Amino acid sequence: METFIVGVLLSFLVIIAIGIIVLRDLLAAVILLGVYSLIAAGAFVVMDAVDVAFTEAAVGAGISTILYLGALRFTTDRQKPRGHDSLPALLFVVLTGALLIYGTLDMPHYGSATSPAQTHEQVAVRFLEVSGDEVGPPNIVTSVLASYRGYDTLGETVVVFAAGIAVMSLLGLRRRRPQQDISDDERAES
Amino acid sequence: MELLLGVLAWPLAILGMIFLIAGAVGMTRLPDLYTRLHAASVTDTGGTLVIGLVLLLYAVFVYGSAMVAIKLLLIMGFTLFTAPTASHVLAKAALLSGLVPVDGKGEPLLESSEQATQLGRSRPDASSAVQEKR
Amino acid sequence: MRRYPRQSHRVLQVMTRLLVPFMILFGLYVQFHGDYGPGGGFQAGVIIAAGLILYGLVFGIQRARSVCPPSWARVMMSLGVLIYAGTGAVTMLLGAHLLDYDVLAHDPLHGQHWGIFAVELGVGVTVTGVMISLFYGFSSARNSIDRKNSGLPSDVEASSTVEHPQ
Amino acid sequence: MLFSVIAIALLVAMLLTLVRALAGPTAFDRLLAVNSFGTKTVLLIAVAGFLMGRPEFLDIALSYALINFLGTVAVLKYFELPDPDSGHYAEDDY
Repeated sequence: METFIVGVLLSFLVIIAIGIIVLRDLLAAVILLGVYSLIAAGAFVVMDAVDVAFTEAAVGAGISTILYLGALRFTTDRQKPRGHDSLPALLFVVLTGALLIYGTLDMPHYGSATSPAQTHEQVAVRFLEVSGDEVGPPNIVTSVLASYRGYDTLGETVVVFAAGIAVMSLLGLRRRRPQQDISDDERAES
Repeated sequence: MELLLGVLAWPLAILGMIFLIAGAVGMTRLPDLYTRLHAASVTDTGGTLVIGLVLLLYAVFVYGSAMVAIKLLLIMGFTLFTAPTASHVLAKAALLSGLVPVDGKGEPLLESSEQATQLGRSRPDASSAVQEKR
Repeated sequence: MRRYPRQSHRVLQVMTRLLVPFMILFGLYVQFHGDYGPGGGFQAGVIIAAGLILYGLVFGIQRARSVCPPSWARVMMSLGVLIYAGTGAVTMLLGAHLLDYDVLAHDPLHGQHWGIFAVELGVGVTVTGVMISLFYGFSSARNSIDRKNSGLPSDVEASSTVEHPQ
Repeated sequence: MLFSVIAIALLVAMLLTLVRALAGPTAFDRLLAVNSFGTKTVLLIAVAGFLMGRPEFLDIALSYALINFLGTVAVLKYFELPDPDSGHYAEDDY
């Protein structure tokens, strides 16, 4: 049953992705990206990746829509008409896609017990067995992220910080003074 | 106990599924935004509440977990509040931006999009100044 | 379809007033319950920021700014990283490796608990600050393209903007 | 069994909603579809938690129920004329 639900959700993802590519209206594309993250989070939940799903739910549905809309406000919500579809470009894209799909053939199957992540030096087994006594939290994802791989998470936090600084320096950091109080309706009707 | 749970849960679940599918069909088939909104909003909220009730039955009687039940109640409560608000805001924004409602034959029910904008205004005097075309 | 001057949404305002406290409360729950359930600092930060962003969208940026001034958001951005790195520095001062929380309390398990708590708090504070700052940055940056594309007659445009003294 | 049937019904409803999201002539139609899709996803996540016997997953459904609203409001605010500096509403304004 889970496999069936994941399959249906993933095919929804493909449909949405094609829709996003085809649509010229960028606002519609942003709205569809919201659906994309909804479906992705649903699929993650069914695949048991709860923390990933949580991140997708929190970021994809609300914040990323707002950031995309902010970006649209700076530009325009119509995509420029394409010049011409060049055949070599299409061939190149199809070839790259085929190569990528060929690459996935080597990957372990979903949920496979013999995938390298499970078998390599018994890391996963060790985390599952020992982390309760070594670190404590019942949620092993938390203990891996915050304790075993604390350096990584420190780096990620710094990346988020740096990204925030970068965007703010692009958008401008100027302070602004408070406005006089004019009701919006009055202003619109004046 | 099992039997009682089944007797309670199945009819509720079927009702919820009818709500959801009817709403989705209405959203695909109806002619304009306002009718689609009408189809989608009530059935979504109702379907969520009814299916949430089914899940609540299972949370209480099978899992016996108070935390799960509370979270389900919170989900149902938030949906009960946010979904109608979202529908309201959507309809108001559509009116304000001048989207004219149409009837079954595709004829506009208002003369111009300015009238729709006027209808969308929240001030009572502004909306009473407009009467419908027919 | 065209854009329209701002209208106040009474229903939306009432709902937002109801919803925002719950969002922030839920964010705090995710922050401090991440040891036991799904979630952690990142998700919590995003949810708390989402609460404030909803407030700002509905009641206007000016009010959101008075709730959480941009300078606070900027301080939060760096404060979180400081908390995280500071935890590492404290563990080093106590004689262990960087981010080895065992030494933070009398026994290793408690030390780990405190360490994870502090680190997640740092992540949460940074992410909240960054998200709020991004929202402020995007919403307050003025641009001329938007007004050109809005499709409204020019007099409405002119009246819907206030020239603001620099 | 029960949860499987509900999940399948939800997937069918989601497919129909997806059609509207892709076809919707105006942005409002798409937004309506997304909003409704969000409600259905909340349900699907909740049902999936029960289906797998791990109802603790409701945290995610809860966060979606809260945040889905934000996306809708944000897109609707996009249709308003930009007026970032004057976010002022009088208290008794309706």
